[in-house]
Amino acid sequence: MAERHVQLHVPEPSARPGEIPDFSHLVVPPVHDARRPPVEAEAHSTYDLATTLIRVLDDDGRAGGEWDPGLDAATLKTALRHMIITRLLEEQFMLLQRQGKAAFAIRSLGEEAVSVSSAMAVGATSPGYGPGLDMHFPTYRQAGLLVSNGHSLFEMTCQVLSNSGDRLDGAQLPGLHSVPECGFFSISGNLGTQIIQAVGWAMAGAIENKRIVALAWTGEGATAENDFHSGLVFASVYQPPVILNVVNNQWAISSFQGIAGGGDTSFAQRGIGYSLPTLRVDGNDLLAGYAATTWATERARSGHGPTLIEWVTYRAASHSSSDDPTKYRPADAAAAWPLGDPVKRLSQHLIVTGSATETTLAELHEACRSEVMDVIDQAENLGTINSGPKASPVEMFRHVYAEMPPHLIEQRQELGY
Amino acid sequence: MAERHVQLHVPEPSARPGEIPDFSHLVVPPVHDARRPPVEAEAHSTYDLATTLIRVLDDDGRAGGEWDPGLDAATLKTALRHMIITRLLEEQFMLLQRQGKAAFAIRSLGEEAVSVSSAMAVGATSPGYGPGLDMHFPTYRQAGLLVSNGHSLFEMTCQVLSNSGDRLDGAQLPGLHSVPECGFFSISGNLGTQIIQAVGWAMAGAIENKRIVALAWTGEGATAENDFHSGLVFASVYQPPVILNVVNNQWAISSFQGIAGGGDTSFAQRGIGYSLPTLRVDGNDLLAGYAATTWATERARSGHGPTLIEWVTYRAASHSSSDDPTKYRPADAAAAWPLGDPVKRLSQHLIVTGSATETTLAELHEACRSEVMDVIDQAENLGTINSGPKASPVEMFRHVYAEMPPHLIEQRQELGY
Amino acid sequence: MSERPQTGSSTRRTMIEAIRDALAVMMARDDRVVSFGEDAGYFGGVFRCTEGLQQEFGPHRSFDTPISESGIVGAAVGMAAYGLRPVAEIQFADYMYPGYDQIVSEAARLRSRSAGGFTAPLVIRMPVGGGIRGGQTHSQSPEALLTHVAGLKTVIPSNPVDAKGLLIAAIEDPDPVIFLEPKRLYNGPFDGRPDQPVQPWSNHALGDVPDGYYTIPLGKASIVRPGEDLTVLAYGTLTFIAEAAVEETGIDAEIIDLRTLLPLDVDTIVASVRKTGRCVIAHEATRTSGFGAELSAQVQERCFDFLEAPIQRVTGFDTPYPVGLEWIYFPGPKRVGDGMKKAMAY
Amino acid sequence: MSERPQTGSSTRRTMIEAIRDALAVMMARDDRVVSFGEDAGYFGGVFRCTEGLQQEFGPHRSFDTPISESGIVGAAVGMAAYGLRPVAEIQFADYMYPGYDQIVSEAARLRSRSAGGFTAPLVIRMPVGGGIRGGQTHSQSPEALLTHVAGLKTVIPSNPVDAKGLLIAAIEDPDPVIFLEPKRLYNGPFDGRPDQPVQPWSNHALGDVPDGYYTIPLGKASIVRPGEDLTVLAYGTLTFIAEAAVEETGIDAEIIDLRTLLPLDVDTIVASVRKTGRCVIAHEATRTSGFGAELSAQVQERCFDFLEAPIQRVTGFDTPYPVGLEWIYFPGPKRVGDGMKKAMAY
Ligand SMILES: Cc1ncc(C[n+]2csc(CCOP(=O)(O)OP(=O)(O)O)c2C)c(N)n1
Ligand SMILES: Cc1ncc(C[n+]2csc(CCOP(=O)(O)OP(=O)(O)O)c2C)c(N)n1
Ligand SMILES: [Mg+2]
Ligand SMILES: [Mg+2]
Repeated sequence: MAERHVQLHVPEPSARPGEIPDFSHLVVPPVHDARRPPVEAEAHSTYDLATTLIRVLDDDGRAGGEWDPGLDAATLKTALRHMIITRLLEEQFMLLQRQGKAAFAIRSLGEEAVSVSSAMAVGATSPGYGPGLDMHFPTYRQAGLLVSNGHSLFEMTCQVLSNSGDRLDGAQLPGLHSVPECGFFSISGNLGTQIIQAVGWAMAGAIENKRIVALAWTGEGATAENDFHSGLVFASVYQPPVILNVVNNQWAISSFQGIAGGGDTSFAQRGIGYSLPTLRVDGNDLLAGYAATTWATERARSGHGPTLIEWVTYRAASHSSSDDPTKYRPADAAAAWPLGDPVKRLSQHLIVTGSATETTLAELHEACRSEVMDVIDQAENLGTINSGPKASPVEMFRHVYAEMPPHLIEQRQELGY
Repeated sequence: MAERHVQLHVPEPSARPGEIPDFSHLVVPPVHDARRPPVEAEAHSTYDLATTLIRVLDDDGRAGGEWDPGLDAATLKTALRHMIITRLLEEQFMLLQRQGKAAFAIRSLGEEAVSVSSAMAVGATSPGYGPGLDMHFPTYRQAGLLVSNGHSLFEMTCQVLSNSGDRLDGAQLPGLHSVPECGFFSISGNLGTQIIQAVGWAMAGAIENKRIVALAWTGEGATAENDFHSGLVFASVYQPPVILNVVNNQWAISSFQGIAGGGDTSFAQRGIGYSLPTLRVDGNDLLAGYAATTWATERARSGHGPTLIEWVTYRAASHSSSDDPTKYRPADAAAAWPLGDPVKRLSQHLIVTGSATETTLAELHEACRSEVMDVIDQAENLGTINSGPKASPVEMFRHVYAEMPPHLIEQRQELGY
Repeated sequence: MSERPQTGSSTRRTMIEAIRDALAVMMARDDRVVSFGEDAGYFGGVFRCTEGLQQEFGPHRSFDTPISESGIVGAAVGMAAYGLRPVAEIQFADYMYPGYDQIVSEAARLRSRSAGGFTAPLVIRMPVGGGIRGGQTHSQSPEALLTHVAGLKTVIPSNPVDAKGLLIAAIEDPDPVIFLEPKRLYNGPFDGRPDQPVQPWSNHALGDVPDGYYTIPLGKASIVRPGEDLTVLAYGTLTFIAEAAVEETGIDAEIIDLRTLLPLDVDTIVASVRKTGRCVIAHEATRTSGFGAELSAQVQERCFDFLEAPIQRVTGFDTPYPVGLEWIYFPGPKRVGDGMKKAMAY
Repeated sequence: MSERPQTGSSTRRTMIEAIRDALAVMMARDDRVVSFGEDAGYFGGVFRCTEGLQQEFGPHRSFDTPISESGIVGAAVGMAAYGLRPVAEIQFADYMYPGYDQIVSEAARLRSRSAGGFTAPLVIRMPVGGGIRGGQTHSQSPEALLTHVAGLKTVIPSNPVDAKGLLIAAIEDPDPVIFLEPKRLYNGPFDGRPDQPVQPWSNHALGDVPDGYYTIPLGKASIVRPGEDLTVLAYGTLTFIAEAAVEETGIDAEIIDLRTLLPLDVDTIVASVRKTGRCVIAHEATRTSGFGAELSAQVQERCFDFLEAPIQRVTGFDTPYPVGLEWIYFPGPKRVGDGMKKAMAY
């Protein structure tokens, strides 16, 4: 027996500020290698897919393999558009925050393919969104779901500005949207809690024998939260139509994924102990994300139960407007990320397949930019957190209960309203 | 794609009252088949041991295979004695409860090998018990740990009777002992909470570079509790010297193990997603339990970190004095359990190896019985929950804080003390 | 006396049976109502409050859950938002804490943080209180930890008639309702004398429970005994203890059973204290920051000029609930009576 | 004014720096002291309260944890029982709920349920309160959910000098201590006027923090402003709001900064209210079942004959803390002043 010093093992990332980014621990298997089992496959027969990486686009932007969803060029261009709009919009939100016009800002830079591909794949077969129908339970880093599902960019911006156009009346931090009709559940702000809620939503669908799907979303860091477990346990026991999405963007504010307990396993692998089918997907490959979500959605709608998907991606931006990532990781880490940038990779694919040229892509970018800038201007005209009309103080008391109880009426009156 | 009805899957046990017990779902692999890796093996190289069943004793009581711990006859007889004492003592506790002399009673009937083998294996190399040393974090079904670790049976009985000999001054339900010097952590009564505490204890040991081990205990039902997850996550990240024991006795009050999410996996397998080495052991085989715990203890003490052990056993008795199992499972289920009874199996082993005869075993039983009856008599003489002197009401206020704060002094005085 | 709803026929029921009946009535009326919890499906709950529901309505409407209070509440939030009317059972209120985050951060705030876009019309049932030799993990009364949370309603019935009517109202309520069931009252009223045999509900007027559908509105207290000398504010088990204390002391107290703690029936309380000029508050929970503190603060704020004596709080002590010294801990008729005498003597 | 401990030299420190200094002093004095939390290791905490500790004491004494508040508290309970002195950080008090079971059912009760056989001498630090545009999940003040729990001590400093001395006392305390840090005061005192630039602690007497080891005893309030007309009971940020309200109204109020909520310094409170005859209680938490209720109940019980006006509570409203209407929600100098005027006018 080899005696080792007994000591507390405190995992450290492969590189800290001033060091050279090192992603050699990320095993990238040959593209197109992963097999695509039938959607009714037994859970345990999918376990090999928890440690590989489902990839459709190769480094040159060519698609192939069993997982190629075979999307047409128009659909792909729409996807690209949604990714670009998401990116530009969030860039502007950050700017608004820096200018003191928004209380907070957060971005999905580098991860846009995750939410856009998921929203599109689910949307392709969705009976609609809202109570009794499909629903995403997102975190703050899935704005792409809203863009893809057609939410008004103007309304989104008003929410970020906490102005009088905010449908949440200033109740929530910028980015913590709630848009039932776009399948976007109210974001809590408390990590981990909404995984089990998505499972509950799916259980309700199963109780009503509806072919709906609920989608839970969590960062890899928040998988450490206890309710990740309750979500997996209930999904495992009741086999409801839910997709458990773990977005592994390598960082949770300042802690790298090893502090969430990744160890030498993948986060997808967490599902195995719970008898859940698991897929691990290249999160910067829109086609792979679309394919994986389509598989899980078909599985769910056809009565075969839950799937866990790990999206391997990289948080290229700061955690939020309150964060400075150069304090804890190399400044140039994002550029070294082996899976590249999702916008670039899809663009490249469109070019190599002859569906786009550098010129048409530049035009697309420009069109997106002017659309976004118009929206920002309009929304700013309505006011910001520091200027213009606000929700009435009455709003603060209004939605606490369906009907305002006596003590809240009294407190509202105390305030003079 | 095979379309199925979307519906809530509510798992049902293989037999309900009035039906014939059916344990065909329990795959019992050939005895002696499981390999014993070196204790410093990489976690992932142990995953096959999460689905097999480590067994040393065959159906005839013969020991063999790589896991045979090779214990001498004297040690085995001590183990048998501890199992029998535990069984008889708890039988008496149940009787006392039925007579109204104890508030509550709970038994480990049929599972005695689990705690006795674990206590003995840990004890063989223990530097001692208590703060800074080894510690078990038991549930209410590990009284065998106390018996094996030499706790006074008289004191144990006084706690059950809530009489003036109860060192806990009536603070806790019968059976929720707390005996630091015997390595028995105060049992909470809230399920699941103490797994992460055991991990914390082990982390403290690792911080101090001590060759100690902490042992978490949970029933399979309570693995659904959220803190099972926090325990596994912290164990996975910090690699402290902890053994996570899951006692799968098939039932959690009225729910069978499928409601805890066993599905087609084992509970040992839960560890895989967390990169934890995992062993699944025949819980009614004292030698197998001893061997598995020895492996995990050596691993922990030599700086190789945590192990998860699933003990496959059967709760032969009611859940507790408040429970009637004939309401939810066949009355004769325990008798049909494929892994037999731990006392019988070890007895049989002693006989076939020539270390005991039917006669010496009967004598042993008799000696245990009279020891237990003496203890019960003595303890009853001191009083029961309904008779005799009790802890002073002052005790209720005494240990809330190290020093009694003014408001508790005031409340104590209010009460007239 | 609680007003008796009129539905025609009635049946003698324990509080357990009344609760089960409320669930059965609502599950029959409304497909959206589902019931679940630990041991609450096949077996019908450790207190038997859901017995027979799985047999009657099938395992998709009444089922067992994993031992995960957080999972139970979290799943209920998702189901409620989807459009069902989940009624979740927490086996003992002492075990609500793992689900507390889901109650406080999620169920309570979903409506307000989404400006009404999503709601969580769920009911969480949990047995509370001591007196059954349950020790510190089967005896707690955590109501104050719930009344502090904006967005929740908290209900606690003291008898079968109220239990059924309030539970039906809770299920129909569009907001999350915490439904606390005083377990010492499940099988009969309790006068605080543990040595006496349990009085069954069948001997009590409030054990005669109307059949079928009826509601008792949330937010309305009940004057269980009119009186002139002082006001006792109580709920759950302490309602009966207060009655026993009146018997023992002969003080002509007006006893108010609050029934709903939030929203609180301030009007009934204020009218009574203004009339009597004295107030005793009794609860089983620990004193500091207990719900009695809120009641005391409100009475003081609203009846200052009418108070002839300090408001007295008679409560559980600020210690865990001990199994061996249960009846020392429990605020029985003697201690409530002493509080009343103190208020009268001032 | 808070009494100034004398240790010789002193340094101008923000409350953040004072807290970090307390940790550094104790980690240097006692090997058993360890510090951990989400982002609290390498990075030094989102508010930088543990900055540099990992560099100074190594990753085994100061480390990052998984995002699991239950794991953080549960591991701390195990470490404390083992014999260490863990100081755990919860990133925001709003996130304590997943760890609430470990606080309430485990840390608080370990000593009593084991009759002193095991103990949990740990400290849980958490930023509380609003005023930083944090919305409902970065602004809560859950102190009443802690003061209701027997076995805990709850501390809340309002300035750097107190923060350091109280934190050292908390680390040395043999019982579990919840250490609430009013985040709006981290970088400077706050008079409730958000449009004004932040005043740094370096301009304030209580920003001059003694170097090295000193303690401020738990359970002792501080009279931050003596006065004759009425008593204001406050803590944390509201201490400064009360001072601003005095400035605005000219009322000669005695302002008491409670510093420790449990055990409460009843003597200081009672002496003051008996002197002034009037009492205003101010806190940021929601009103119903807030800690103000307990204070009101106790003042009423102990000072009944001395009260010339109803005790006023000025608090956060019974709603979630909104980001857009933050300053409407916040009980600023105007609302506290109105409460004072109301008490005076009675
Ligand atoms: C219960 C809870 N604890 C802590 C936080 C603070 N917090 C917000 S985001 C974050 C990091 C989350 O990381 P991850 O889950 O990986 O998601 P990512 O930000 O990378 O998308 C933390 C710790 C929180 N919001 N809720
Ligand atoms: C937090 C919590 N929830 C519920 C309970 C009630 N309860 C006590 S034992 C039990 C069943 C436990 O089953 P298992 O973990 O399999 O252990 P076993 O009794 O089989 O040894 C339940 C639900 C509890 N004690 N604590
Ligand atoms: Mg992340
Ligand atoms: Mg079990």
